[in-house]
Amino acid sequence: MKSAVIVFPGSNCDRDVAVALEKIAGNRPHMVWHGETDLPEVDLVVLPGGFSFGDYLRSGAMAGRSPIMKEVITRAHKGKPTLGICNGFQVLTETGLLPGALMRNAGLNFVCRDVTLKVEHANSAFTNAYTNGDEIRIPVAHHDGNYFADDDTLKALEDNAQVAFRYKDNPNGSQNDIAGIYNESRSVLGLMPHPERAIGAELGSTDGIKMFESLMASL
Amino acid sequence: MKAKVHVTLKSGVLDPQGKAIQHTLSSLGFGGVNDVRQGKFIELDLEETNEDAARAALTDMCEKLLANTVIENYDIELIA
Amino acid sequence: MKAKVHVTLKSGVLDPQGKAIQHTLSSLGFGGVNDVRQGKFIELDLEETNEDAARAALTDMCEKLLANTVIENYDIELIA
Amino acid sequence: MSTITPEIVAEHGLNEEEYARILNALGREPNINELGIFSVMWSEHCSYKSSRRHLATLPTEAPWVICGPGENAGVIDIGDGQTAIFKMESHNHPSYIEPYQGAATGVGGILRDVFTMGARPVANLNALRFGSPDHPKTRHLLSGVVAGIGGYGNCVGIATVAGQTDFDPAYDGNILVNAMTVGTADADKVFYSAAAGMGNPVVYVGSKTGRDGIHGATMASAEFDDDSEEKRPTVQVGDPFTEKLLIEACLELMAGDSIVAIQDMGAAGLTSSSVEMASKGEVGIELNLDEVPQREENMTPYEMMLSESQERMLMVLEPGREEEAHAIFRKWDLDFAVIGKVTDTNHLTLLHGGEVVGDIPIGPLVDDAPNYDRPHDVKPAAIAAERPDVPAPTELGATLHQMMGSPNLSSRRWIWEQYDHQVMGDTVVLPGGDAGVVRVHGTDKALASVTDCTPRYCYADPVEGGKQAVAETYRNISAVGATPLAITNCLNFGNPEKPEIMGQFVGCIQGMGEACKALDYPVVSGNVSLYNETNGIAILPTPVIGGVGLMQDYKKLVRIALQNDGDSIYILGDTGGHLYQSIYAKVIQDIHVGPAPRVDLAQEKAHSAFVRGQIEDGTLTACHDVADGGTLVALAEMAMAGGKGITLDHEGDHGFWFGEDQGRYILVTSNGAALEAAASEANLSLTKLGRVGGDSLLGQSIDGLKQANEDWMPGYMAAV
Ligand SMILES: Nc1ncnc2c1ncn2[C@@H]1O[C@H](COP(=O)(O)OP(=O)(O)O)[C@@H](O)[C@H]1O
Ligand SMILES: [Mg+2]
Repeated sequence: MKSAVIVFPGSNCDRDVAVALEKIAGNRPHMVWHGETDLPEVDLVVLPGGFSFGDYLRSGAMAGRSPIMKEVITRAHKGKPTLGICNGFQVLTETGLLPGALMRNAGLNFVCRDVTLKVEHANSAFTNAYTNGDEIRIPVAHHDGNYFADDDTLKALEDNAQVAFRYKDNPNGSQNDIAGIYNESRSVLGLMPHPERAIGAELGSTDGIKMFESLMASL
Repeated sequence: MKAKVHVTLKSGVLDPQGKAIQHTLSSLGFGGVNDVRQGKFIELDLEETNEDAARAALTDMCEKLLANTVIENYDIELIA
Repeated sequence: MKAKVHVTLKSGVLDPQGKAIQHTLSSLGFGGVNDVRQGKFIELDLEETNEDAARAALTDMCEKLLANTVIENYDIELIA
Repeated sequence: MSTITPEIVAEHGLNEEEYARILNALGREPNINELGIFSVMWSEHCSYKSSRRHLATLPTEAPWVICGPGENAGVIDIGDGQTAIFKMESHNHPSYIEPYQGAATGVGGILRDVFTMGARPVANLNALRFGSPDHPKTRHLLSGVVAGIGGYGNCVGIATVAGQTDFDPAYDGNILVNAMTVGTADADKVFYSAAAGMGNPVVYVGSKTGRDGIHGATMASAEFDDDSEEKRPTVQVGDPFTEKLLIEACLELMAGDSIVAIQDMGAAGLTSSSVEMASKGEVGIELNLDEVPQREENMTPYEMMLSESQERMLMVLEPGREEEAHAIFRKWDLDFAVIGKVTDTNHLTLLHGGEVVGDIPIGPLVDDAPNYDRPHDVKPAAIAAERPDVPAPTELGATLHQMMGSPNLSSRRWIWEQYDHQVMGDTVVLPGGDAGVVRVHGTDKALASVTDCTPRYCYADPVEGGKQAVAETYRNISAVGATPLAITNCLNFGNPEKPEIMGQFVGCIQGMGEACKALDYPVVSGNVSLYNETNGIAILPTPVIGGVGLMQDYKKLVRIALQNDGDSIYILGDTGGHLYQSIYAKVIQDIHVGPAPRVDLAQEKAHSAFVRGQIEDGTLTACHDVADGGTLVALAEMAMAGGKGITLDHEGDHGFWFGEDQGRYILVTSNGAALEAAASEANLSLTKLGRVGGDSLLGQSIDGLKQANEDWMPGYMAAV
């Protein structure tokens, strides 16, 4: 599996996800600077966590307008698997690749903790190593993870089985306890929790490994 | 030319910050606050001197960056 | 009674957000933006109907919560 | 140019004698720019005029110390051609004025001290002190400070892995916000601040200069800027996004060989950075202030030299390498300007608008700085001649429950969940353990770091308290299995012009020095914050120690959580039942007098070696040092962390369970016989306390203890 990690100014989990991809999927991803306009030929594009552009204005807003995003969007529309983690999820909603928006946490504070997620729909390249209904422990670390969408959008997400993960104990006020969603064709996944931080017992959990294994097996 | 842009949440979009402010106000003893909504206020200083051109540029800026039109409205005010 | 409160950074106080917005606007091709400052815009819906009383309460709210008067100014506008 | 009146001199915080020294150093009257420069360089903060001679007594050397105090941060060897670089710094006053920005810029400042030396920051820590929870300002200060530390550190992407938070009425008017950063660098890529090479370019990078935090600026701008607008706020606003870019840009430049010297602009910005670089290199520096990137219009030389705008660095480059460096900073969208050059004049020369606006010989500016031997009265304060016995509680378990839910023993989860403690993917011991542990990226090695101080001991007995602060960090690092290597510190005290306060300072330093020496645990960097007083009320003496240790193999580390039912629980070290100055005495019995517990340094060393040996051998399944609250509190913490109960089979009085005798560890093992044999061979005192099992401790359910412990702070913060 060949992958690319997009690096925005202020990304800070770019290295973490690259380490996870290399450790589990076996090869080192291309690190692509936001100012580029060309993407290498890859099987997977990852938008990493962090604080692109400081998350000033709105989380993910400025990153969503970076030069490289034009190509990321084009490829995603062609069905190229695209994964957004945390800030990456925010970027995906800002670009419209995923519906809805991520608002300030209901408690207003930044929250970094392990949360239990329910795997809602495991039928995608990102998740097929999990089983529907699995409960997994993955850390979150965000200030703006409160998922919002209007009623029609929410209904569509639920009806089309686009909710990938739900919080068991909602840390941020997200509607329908949503922690991660797919696009309609399941080629794009955005989630607030950090699977790349759950890839070793020494880090507290190994439950993120299956996401990278799913990708490796599928792509 | 100076411009003031207000970016506010669409009605129906939940506003965690507004809600928190309202809650804190009430615990500070400010009763009778029915609702609070928090938005952004962006002041820009533009070189453009033509009002129509400025408004067009600002609309474009709002659509492309300043507002997330999925959840936000914007309002542009020009000051000569 | 409705109120609009603008909270803005005092002049001279660094505005990292404004700076970043300005920068992104320019990379999006919006030239001629000399300066951008970002502030907050808070809309409140009050039960109070007396203008003076409302203004007094709002001033108090600004001093106590809505603005950080060490670095921010505030401005209160009442709408009948 | 205006003449310098006595009022202007006084407004710059200089006394007559100090001003006379300035006249002497210059051989003439200074202009306002020069006066401003002298005043900041000779301030307590920059010159260490009250503390210098005492700091000089601290041990600073060991075979693994690469760079001790004197540079931006201390550097130690961690093997394999790698180093750890760290320092701690205070941002007390700014955080009291504006808690969010004060704390945020404190984090930003200490990060720069570390990455300016070539290190990638890998861990942030802090030590916080607030007034009484009942004080009307405490909630606001706590929430702002925590949000500010998180807001900056999270955005920059450095894990905040450990810290300390205490409440005491002594901090009602002076909170303490001490921030520490640990970084790693290759040993051949450590950068220093000594300028060199006549004619080499002096380069400014980072953010633009504004009128942020200019002390005495009101006066100066009245002189120079008649149409000054509203009174300028002196609060600096942090821009963590720019800091993140600055880290990446500096590290990218540092990968090459174009840097001769580099120095962050911290307190007194351009002034102290340029003076320090010149002084260390024994050269002169000429700055053309017209070239300084400016955020505001019509800035005066005075303002530029004294501005404390954040996220800026000064460097000396090899000749001809400007364009290459500029390209890197351009990529990261940061300002870059050649603002001067290295000269052979040994003067700091300032040009503005084609005129010389300042010309100061560096030697006198640095060497003639005041260096006071302030009167000091070192004596234990609180050993009242008549002191009551500390009575026993009516019920041990219920008292434990009450203590676990008290402000100073309650869980700090509400705080550390606001810090990203995992970013960079190497944090292997999270906040809540004895020390924060991060792997040295890509290796099996790990760095353990911690901040500690027990101010009530320092107040009761400065010398013992100073020792204890050092020893407690040593213990916390040992308890995870790491070898303690060196410390940084942040010495927070009241007004040094009072002999009793100066006595606290001198006493604490003496104790620290003794401990560092006995433990082979030198001081490699630090910071002093004096005058923490309001209305004549001083804070408790608070010499915060930041310790750093190394593990060769992180996979061997142990944590505090109980692991297996049936494991045996021991205490290492003797318990004399020292209750004076204990949490029990203070919180439960309201007794505040009496001596601090004594620290036996030889025993500290032996115990640490033993504990590390047992961890290395894999004998222990959990380990925790005994600190605030004593043995029973340590046991409860281990039980809560593991979600397991404890059956005690040792009889002891309240002195045994709540006494705060030093040098002790709780050791848990599945192989009691092996542990007992090892202790007896090492001739150390080991006492079996009980075993892991069940879901309670002394009749208190672990869930109930946990609830009391976890609920206090969120409940407190939710109230108004
Ligand atoms: N209490 C202390 N113990 C050891 N070293 C100290 C102490 N206080 C200050 N230093 C050292 O003195 C030097 C100057 O400190 P400081 O002014 O805080 O540096 P900077 O301007 O780089 O932040 C540093 O090398 C620092 O490590
Ligand atoms: Mg420094």
